[in-house]
Amino acid sequence: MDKKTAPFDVDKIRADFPMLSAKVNGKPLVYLDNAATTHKPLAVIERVRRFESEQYATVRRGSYALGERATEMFEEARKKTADFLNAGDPRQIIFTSGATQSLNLVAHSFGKSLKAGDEIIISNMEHHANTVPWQILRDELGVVLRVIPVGDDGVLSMEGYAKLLGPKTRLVSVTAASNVLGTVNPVKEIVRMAHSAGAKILVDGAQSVPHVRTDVKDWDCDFLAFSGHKIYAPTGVGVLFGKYEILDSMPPYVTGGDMINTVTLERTTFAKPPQRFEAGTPAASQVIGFGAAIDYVNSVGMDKMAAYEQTLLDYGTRVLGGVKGLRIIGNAPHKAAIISFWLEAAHPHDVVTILDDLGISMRGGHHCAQPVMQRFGVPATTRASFSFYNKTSEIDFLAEGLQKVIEVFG
Amino acid sequence: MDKKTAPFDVDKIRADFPMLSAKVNGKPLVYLDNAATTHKPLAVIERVRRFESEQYATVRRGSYALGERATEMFEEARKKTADFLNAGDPRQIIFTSGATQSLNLVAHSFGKSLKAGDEIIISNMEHHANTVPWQILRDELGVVLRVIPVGDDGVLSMEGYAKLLGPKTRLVSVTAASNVLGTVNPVKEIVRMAHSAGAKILVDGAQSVPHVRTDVKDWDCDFLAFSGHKIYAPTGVGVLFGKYEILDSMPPYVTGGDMINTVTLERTTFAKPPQRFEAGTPAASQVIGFGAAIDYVNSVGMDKMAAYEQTLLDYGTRVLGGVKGLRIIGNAPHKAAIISFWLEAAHPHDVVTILDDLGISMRGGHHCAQPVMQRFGVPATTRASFSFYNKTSEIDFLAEGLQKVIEVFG
Amino acid sequence: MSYQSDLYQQVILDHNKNPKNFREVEGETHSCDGYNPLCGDKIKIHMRVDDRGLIEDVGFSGSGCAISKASASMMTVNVKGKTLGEARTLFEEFHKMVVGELDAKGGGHHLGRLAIFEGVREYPSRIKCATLAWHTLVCAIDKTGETTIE
Amino acid sequence: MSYQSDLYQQVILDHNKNPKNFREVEGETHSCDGYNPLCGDKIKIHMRVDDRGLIEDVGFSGSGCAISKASASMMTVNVKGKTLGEARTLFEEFHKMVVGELDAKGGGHHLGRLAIFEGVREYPSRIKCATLAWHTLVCAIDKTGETTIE
Ligand SMILES: Cc1ncc(COP(=O)(O)O)c(C=O)c1O
Ligand SMILES: Cc1ncc(COP(=O)(O)O)c(C=O)c1O
Repeated sequence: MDKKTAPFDVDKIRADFPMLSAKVNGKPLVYLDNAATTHKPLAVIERVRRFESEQYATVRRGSYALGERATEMFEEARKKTADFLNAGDPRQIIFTSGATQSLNLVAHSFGKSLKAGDEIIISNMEHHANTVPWQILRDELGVVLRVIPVGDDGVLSMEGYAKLLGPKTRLVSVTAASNVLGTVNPVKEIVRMAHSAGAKILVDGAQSVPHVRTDVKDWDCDFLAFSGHKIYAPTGVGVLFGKYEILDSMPPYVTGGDMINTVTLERTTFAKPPQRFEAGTPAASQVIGFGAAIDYVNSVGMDKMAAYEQTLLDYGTRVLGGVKGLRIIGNAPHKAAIISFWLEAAHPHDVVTILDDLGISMRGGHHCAQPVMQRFGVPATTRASFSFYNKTSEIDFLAEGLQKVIEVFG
Repeated sequence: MDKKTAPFDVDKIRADFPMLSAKVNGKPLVYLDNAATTHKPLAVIERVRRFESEQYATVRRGSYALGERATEMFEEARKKTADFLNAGDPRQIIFTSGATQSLNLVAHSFGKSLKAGDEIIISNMEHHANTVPWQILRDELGVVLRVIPVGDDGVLSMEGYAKLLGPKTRLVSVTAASNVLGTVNPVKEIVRMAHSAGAKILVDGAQSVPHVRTDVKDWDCDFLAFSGHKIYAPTGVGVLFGKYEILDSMPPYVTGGDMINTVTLERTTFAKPPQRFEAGTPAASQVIGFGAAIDYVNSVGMDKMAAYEQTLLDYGTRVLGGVKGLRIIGNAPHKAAIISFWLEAAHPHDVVTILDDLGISMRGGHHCAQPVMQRFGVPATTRASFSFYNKTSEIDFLAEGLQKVIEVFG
Repeated sequence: MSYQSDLYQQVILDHNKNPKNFREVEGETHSCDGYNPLCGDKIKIHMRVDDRGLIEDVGFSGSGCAISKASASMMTVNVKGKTLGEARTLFEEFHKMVVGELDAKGGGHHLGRLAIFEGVREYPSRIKCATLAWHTLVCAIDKTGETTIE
Repeated sequence: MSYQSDLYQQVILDHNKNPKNFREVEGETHSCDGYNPLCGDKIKIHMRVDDRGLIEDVGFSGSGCAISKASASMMTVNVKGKTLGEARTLFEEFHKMVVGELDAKGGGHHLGRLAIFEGVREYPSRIKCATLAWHTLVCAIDKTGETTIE
């Protein structure tokens, strides 16, 4: 059988992840909180260990061989990231500490070009990381923040979006996939419309990049933000992609070493992107581990992963849909493998505690997306979010667990 | 022999650091760039590996056991850090991505309380990370930036400082130890004088915290910034200590998840410190690794380390002082184990290339401190910076290497 | 199973299903909104306190998990008729118990049936659920208007 | 030893010690300041170009390491008397050589003695030293005033 048609061997995949053989409360771990963070394959853990044990040096500063090789590995990760996103020029890849930092970089730096009355559009399904930075700009600069409504099924209103766009729109910042509803948004169309209105567009890819193939050239977005730790890489590293000309027109955000050309006490000139936005000693180990995570994902095959995750989503939707009093929140036709729900019998916080006793790690809460909660009139949801290392049998086990919850609170 | 009087067993120490048996250009590594970054003991590398292989979960969000235990480990590192600095209340410890980010946090957040005409004092021996952020404030807000002069011996002018302090001084931000000159500044006195003038004080501890015992209560400083990677911890983690009342009066810097109380589309309320300043998924693995680094340093004993490093400094100063045409830049009576020099025969960049061929990793350049270069009228320096894992024989080898340099360029 | 015996004891499940004093109070003199940002729980405490500092009536509104609801319910039952000072003492004892600094089986406290929450200490993230109503009560006593558990 | 044979060849050491055209030029028509932020090298190129685009005189000032100084020295020797177009071609060939895209031993190029810098390709961080003067030359040709190697 060739690679394309081979069935997805999830047990083989699972063997790559040491954490998946961990026990919780004495029971085998059933990890269904992948939208929060993902586990690391051995290849990533080992890559970092090897860098720190055999190759460690600071990058971009040392002109000795050790430092030069570390710099090459670091820049190689940048190149891999550019290829992974089909971004072309690697200078368009900025390493940050995470999606939150990437989004804040745009808010603080691109934000400097905004003035009172300028308009920014976000949506009602954004994570706090793509909401609060813009509220700050609103409060500090007097820019107007407009919010694209979301339908009862969790679908972004494209008509609503079209109405909000106007000559004053300077930036549209929307998520490619909602971390609560699972909704996958039509990014290409959103970008096209933003550009027609003369606005720039930032895409929050935190939930999409790890799960569906990203092609920033095809999307034509101006910025894309995401985190390493949600795509099987270490914590402490994230990415901001930005079109070079736009990055080059932006002032620095964090300042310090490595992002300058010359510093006198009177005057400082800044380096070109991406250096301009990478002040200080970078998270070299984590960036190199991130490169290893991309290699790993590529070796499995993004499209195969995505297809398999869709089968988990379908299966999960069917199985959980059969649980009494369970209402799935987010029923868009096009979804990432995330199922949020409200169970009549118990509060999400109680649901996850009881599931936890069974070994199931799952999140109940507002998922850093309180405006979504408000939109759907719930204080919190319980969320199952899948990765390509999950199995349908885990979903069955979850359904059994929910029956237990209903028994206890029934 | 008891612990206090036992001689320092550097070979035993070296065995803890896998990198110290690496080869460079086929020769054993002689690593003398510790002011740039330090290597990691196995205990730190292993701690991160174990967290990622057996205990991994996101912190502060998951209410399942795995997440709770990860959160405990994370907060345990905060507690260790507070104890290490004698900071008292652990809520005064903010984890950042590095010293640069810590300094920027103060500049951006505390900076919001400043207005045109307010004065900030830095010194002429600051790293760019403690220069550029204040220049940005100067250019954006019209605050006045004053610079404490440095004497020919590399000593901070306390008279100069006294003259600059005045009723308009709002913040003093100086380094505890210079990364070029090695100079250790009289922080306690600097703090006292700043407070007498009614100013707040930020100490850049990047070069001091890893090498001399820090007691923020004794210093009474308002803020302290430093990086993990210079104190045997992973890259991607740093610390800002701040007095609680001051932190509590400051607006957020990076915004997003985990730093809010409530978010509606209209209004957001922020969490208390330290959460207010730790937006987004934190660098959990690195923070936990950082905690392990503190444990390691404590197990060796900070005072023993510091004493041994002083013997390396003395030895190095004597041996390098004997090299023909070598001028040490920075001759303060009180120094960290850093020796910067100018060699008549060759440019620093050529010096380090030739040393590198011998296996010696050392840095030549401006060390992200161009104003220091300008002050001492050199375009760059060559710098040897020591850690407690270095040996006097390595210093001898360096001196031989410098003889080779002189031969080649002689 | 451990969660039933330790955390979700029958009394707690009952109070969750049929909370006592789940209502506003007439002639309210003190109130406070309490939030638990981790899980989104919100509880508001309503009180009528007389001149001598006696809690004449107390109720709560809002939404929360079983633990926070049951805790709020049992709290209202326990502080009604007490003085503000007594209520505060009870808060302190309750808090000590759930963080493991007080053994409810020992004497010298006034927890009574509230001891049923002792099992919460095994569930660190749920401690905040159990104490939300209590923190909010103290906030209402102090009349600070709003509180957040962190 | 490797550094002597590959990088610090005698010709380079000689040019470092006694650089050619290490001076400003009279009647300067073109100039540019070049920086290498990594090591703090600064080199300024001075040129007098006639009406037909011929480089009549060229010199350099500033400070730098042996590689950047020798490279600047040999560059001035090699571009003097050439047209701006020829100088630019030489820059491109030189650049290709040091990044490993052109084999100086093969034909079809005009590098001549400049081939001595081929060894630089083994020292990635020194490539910028070798090309600083050249980048600054192109900057002077383009009259952009200031350039930085990154
Ligand atoms: C859609 C979305 N955006 C942004 C973020 C923020 O990512 P991080 O916390 O890694 O910075 C997250 C995850 O927490 C997310 O789900
Ligand atoms: C004195 C001083 N301050 C600040 C920094 C910045 O630290 P980092 O690059 O780890 O952010 C450094 C080191 O680079 C330093 O030596």
